[in-house]
Amino acid sequence: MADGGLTVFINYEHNTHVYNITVERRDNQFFITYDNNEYTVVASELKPGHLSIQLGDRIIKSIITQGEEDKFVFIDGSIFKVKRIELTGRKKTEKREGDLHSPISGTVVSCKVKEGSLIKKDDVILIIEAMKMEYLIRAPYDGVVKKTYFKEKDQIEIGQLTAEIQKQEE
Amino acid sequence: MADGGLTVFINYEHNTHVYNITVERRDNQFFITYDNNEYTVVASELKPGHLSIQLGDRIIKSIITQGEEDKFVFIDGSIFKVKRIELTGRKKTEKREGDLHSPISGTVVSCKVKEGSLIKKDDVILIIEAMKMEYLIRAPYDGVVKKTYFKEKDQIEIGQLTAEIQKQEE
Amino acid sequence: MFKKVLIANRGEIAVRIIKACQEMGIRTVAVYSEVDKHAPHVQIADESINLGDPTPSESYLNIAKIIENANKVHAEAIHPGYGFLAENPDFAKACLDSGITFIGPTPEVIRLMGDKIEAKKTIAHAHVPVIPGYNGIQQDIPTLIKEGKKIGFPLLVKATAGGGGKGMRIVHKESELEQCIESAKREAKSAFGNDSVFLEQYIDKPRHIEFQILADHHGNVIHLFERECSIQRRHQKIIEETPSPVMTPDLREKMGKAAVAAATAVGYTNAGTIEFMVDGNQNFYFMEMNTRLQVEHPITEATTGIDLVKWQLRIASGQELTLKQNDITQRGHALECRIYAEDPSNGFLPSIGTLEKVDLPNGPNIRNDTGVETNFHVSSYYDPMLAKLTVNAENREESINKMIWALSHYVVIGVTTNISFLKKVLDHPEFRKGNITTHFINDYFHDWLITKEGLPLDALIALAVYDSLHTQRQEIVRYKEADPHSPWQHVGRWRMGV
Amino acid sequence: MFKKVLIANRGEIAVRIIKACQEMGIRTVAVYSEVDKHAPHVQIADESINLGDPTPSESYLNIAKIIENANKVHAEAIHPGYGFLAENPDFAKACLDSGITFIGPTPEVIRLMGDKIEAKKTIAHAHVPVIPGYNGIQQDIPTLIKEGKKIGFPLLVKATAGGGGKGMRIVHKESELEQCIESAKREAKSAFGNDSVFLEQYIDKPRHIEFQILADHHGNVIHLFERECSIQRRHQKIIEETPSPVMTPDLREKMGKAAVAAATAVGYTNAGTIEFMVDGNQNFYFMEMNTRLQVEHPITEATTGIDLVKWQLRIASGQELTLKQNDITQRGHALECRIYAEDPSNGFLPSIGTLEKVDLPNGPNIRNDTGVETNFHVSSYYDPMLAKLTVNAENREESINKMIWALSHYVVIGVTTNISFLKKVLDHPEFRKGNITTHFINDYFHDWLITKEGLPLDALIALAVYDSLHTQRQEIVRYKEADPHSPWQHVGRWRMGV
Repeated sequence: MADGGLTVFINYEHNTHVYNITVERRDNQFFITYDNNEYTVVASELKPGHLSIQLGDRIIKSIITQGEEDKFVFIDGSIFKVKRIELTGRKKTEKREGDLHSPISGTVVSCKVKEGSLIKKDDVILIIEAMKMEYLIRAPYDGVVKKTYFKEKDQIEIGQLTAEIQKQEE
Repeated sequence: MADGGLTVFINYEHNTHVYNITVERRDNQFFITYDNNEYTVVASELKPGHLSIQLGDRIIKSIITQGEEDKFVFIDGSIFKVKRIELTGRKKTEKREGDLHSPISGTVVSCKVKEGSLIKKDDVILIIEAMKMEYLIRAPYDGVVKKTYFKEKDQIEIGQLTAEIQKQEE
Repeated sequence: MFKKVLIANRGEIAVRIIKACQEMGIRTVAVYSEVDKHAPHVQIADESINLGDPTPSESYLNIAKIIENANKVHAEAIHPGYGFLAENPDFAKACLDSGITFIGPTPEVIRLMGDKIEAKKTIAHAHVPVIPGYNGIQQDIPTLIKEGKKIGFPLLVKATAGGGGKGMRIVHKESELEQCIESAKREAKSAFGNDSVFLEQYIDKPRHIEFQILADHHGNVIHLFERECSIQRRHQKIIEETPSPVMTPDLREKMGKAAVAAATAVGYTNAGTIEFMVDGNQNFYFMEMNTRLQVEHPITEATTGIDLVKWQLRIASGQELTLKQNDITQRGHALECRIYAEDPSNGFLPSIGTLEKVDLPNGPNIRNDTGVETNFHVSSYYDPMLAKLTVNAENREESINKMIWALSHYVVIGVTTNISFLKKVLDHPEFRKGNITTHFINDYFHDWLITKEGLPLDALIALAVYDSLHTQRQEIVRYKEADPHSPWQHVGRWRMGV
Repeated sequence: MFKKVLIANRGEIAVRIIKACQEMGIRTVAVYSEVDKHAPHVQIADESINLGDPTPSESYLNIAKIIENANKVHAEAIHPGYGFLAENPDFAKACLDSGITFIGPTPEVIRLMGDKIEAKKTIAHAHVPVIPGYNGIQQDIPTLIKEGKKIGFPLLVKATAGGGGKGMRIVHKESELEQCIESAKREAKSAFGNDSVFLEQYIDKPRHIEFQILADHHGNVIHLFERECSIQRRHQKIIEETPSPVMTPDLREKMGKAAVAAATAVGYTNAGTIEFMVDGNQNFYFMEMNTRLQVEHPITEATTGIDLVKWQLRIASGQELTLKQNDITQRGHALECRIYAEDPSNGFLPSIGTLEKVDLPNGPNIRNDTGVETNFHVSSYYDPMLAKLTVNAENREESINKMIWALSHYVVIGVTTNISFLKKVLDHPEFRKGNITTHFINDYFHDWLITKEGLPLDALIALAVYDSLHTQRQEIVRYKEADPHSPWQHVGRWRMGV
């Protein structure tokens, strides 16, 4: 009761979109401002991460867990991975070079290309087996294979670059 | 692996009986001595209080929680309340004066005796209502009511003394 | 169908009703008293309303407050669950008067069936057998004593407005009659606000067998077979099963017809239960009608495949009962155990405290209905039933084995429960044979003590492991130094930090 | 009955079998690889054996090691579950040779049904319709291409030893034929150690409907009705239901008879499944027989009330099947969803990680089969199926609504799952109408993205509350000072410690 107001400004990043929020807390009441709307809610944390939030006559039930970098928000059967970011010095969203990184950890079944060879878009570069399924790494564009990083029976980890391809200019 | 042996001597009290145990730990192996038998088990705590203990070819599954004074041990659908006691300075088991303490928290419906009156064993002294049921406090022996502590509509807590009775010598 | 329903209850039954509504796309409103602020039924509901003071009369029994709030949130209907206001005709009437649908029968039927004397008279007219007794309006003690002597002993004293064993006494001999009548009246007054009682012949070794009824507003009445509820302590059921081990196709047919006749005779609507007493010769007698959903409804759901709560909602909203008597089939066997916070080795005394850990058994055909969870505080304000455990299997034997397995994996730490006791009852040879009466607990478990066997070796080993893992080295030193004359000083295996 | 059974499997199916054994009073022995040391199936078993290296061939697929350990602990029987060694005739044979009962059919039947070509020939002799195709032993590429062209397009290339969609390719046009044959052979080789394939006519818009069989060693064979398993991705089932929305009493009768005829023709014993393909005109074709318990067996259990695992144990121990065909009734409707650690918006790619939180939905007729729990690590060694969620209700519509409710309350945090995807599939108007084929996912969910709608307001509010509760004052100051030019400096509501 003696606790005074406490205002926090937060930015959340979710799928390259950033959401700016202001939240002021007075005991178990929260005044949340987002997109020029103010929401007044009464909330409590029932057990660690389990929130019960009354918004008007509605109860929002959510479970939040804190990962290494991300928070996971469970709402109504869906889970959203969200990063809390600082307004200044925010990193640009890293754009993955798509298909040339391994999407999975597994074992290399075979490498179908040689360094220096010409390949066409969608040609298979590497076949990876994981959890008894095959995954194909295909060329994202026509080009020349500059480097391959894996050969048959190699172990490959999720996110590792499988090959480098010099894009052929149109 | 570098962890050396660690021996603990423990006394557990359960229902006025005391059990003496020695346990020596080496990593996840435990050598337990009780009643001149030695038991060698391999055990791990899967999550706080959840133990999986391999004794020979048998797995003992137990959940232990720590209350204020007591531990609760869950084994195969039964729960045992156990107190860890020190060998020296151990308190004597407190013997409750049986029926004259309230077994429940509730409201006093009526007090059936007056101070100074003579009563017989099993005479009703106090009627307490809790959770929509009536509980009767009866005289544990013939005697004289020395003191009553509650009257109609009083709130009574579990364990409170309801009356004092001077026992009539046989 | 309703768009919004308020559930005027708490605990497992509120949770169960809320889930049924949500599956049907109905918005739910929970009510709660201060001590239930974080209770599961509040967490799961779409909206919730604080009724304040935990004293039932100020919250869960406060008709005016509940109706006012239902109107405020525009609830179109109220489900009363069981207990609290479920069989209160004034509440059903107050709903009606406020334009809110009461999910249950009409106030008139509730009132009629709530008066055990009038109920019996009415049902007897429908040619359903009733037990001989005194149902007079003369309620003075001398009259009751005189009538009691006429019926003979043993006899039963029961609260006219009663239910759940409250205000009920068995009188074995004349000398006990007066005290029993007085105490039953007092309990009746306190529980129901009405001290009227009736007397009836006491049937020795009876079974309690009840029939589930569904009746709509279009004249359709069906039954959903029996539930055997003979295993009781303090006149309250703790284990229920269906089919009853004593039932024959012929008796089932007769009792089912009687149940439908009884419901039809009073113009019953919605879900209800006709309770019978069955003696050793398969004679059955109407005892009373429960004008609400029963605690033990899950065993009927398990064996018939019918969702009773969803049908309550459909019937209340005016839909026709599309289930026909011949569509209802009974398959396999189901058992329910009521998990109580109580001590069976000490007169089933309720136990109060915070649930340090709740972990429910899980497996095929194991159903958990619960209104509590880890960290919930069990207070003395409400009934000590924590949860219900229901199982079903192909036959009775498998059902019993499954229930014993489930109870062995049922973790509730923080209050004393009846779980070990339930296991022992189920595993009793006479229970396994189906030889049960309402006296079963008294006959076989009168002086039961959970702890007479002492601490099992497995518990000691678990404790030793736990304490070894959680003991700090300093602590050991302290233990050691506490008493230089301790025999431990001389034990050879002492080793530290080797 | 057996006194001790070893379960040569892991995950939810090991847990499910262990529970069935324990209810029947059978002692259970779990096996595990290093990474599964603390897995639920190990925790629940009465004994457990460490098989070492997590690579399947070193542990769960290591026949010699498993047999040796079974002998060491004196297990009388081995239940193989599904997957791993369940359909390996050498394993069944090795059990037999060691005097251990293999809970399943004979090695000969497993071998015969494992050879998809021989299986079809045998079944065709029993007058059960099969799909036209090439089943020859000539396995050179030119022959296969020639035979493929004869059958015409589209056609299917399937591993002879296959199952679960591994080593299977659909060839839409001649130009794709060679590459598909090669890749199917390679996958077949890797998964089954046998690169033999067969070709068959590809049926457009087929349904996958299978019949459950139980057969004992006394000549009794019954079926337990159908399961519709058309909802598949990557040729693996993700949603199964029974009854099938397309089934008529007449077709059910015909297919049931065909299934029993097929099982009888091969001298089948124990539980098995006959898979059929059903085209748009209700023609059905035998596809293959699964000589084991199916993943989706719970929906059959829910609608028939029969416990298939317990019957597997009874049959294997030599007991007679006391269930007669006419005793088996199908009641209500059941649905199963497979909860996978995979990303439906990214080609259903498996997801690896530690489960930070697992919280299962609970309610009447909601069944959870799971082999994981909070803090379990999902590795890439095994199948990414985490759990199964089964519901049943009075009819299909209620069953779908119940499943959507349950999925909405299903918490798995730490890996990407298909839960949101499953909800969308169930709620699709064509699914609700029952218009489903094995192409359903491809047709309607080809480019599905969970996140296209952005972060919902409720999630933002929950985050704001959470962070407000967990932010320290010092931290706020740090945020504030981080950028003196921040627009927040000029916001009017700034207040601290007022």
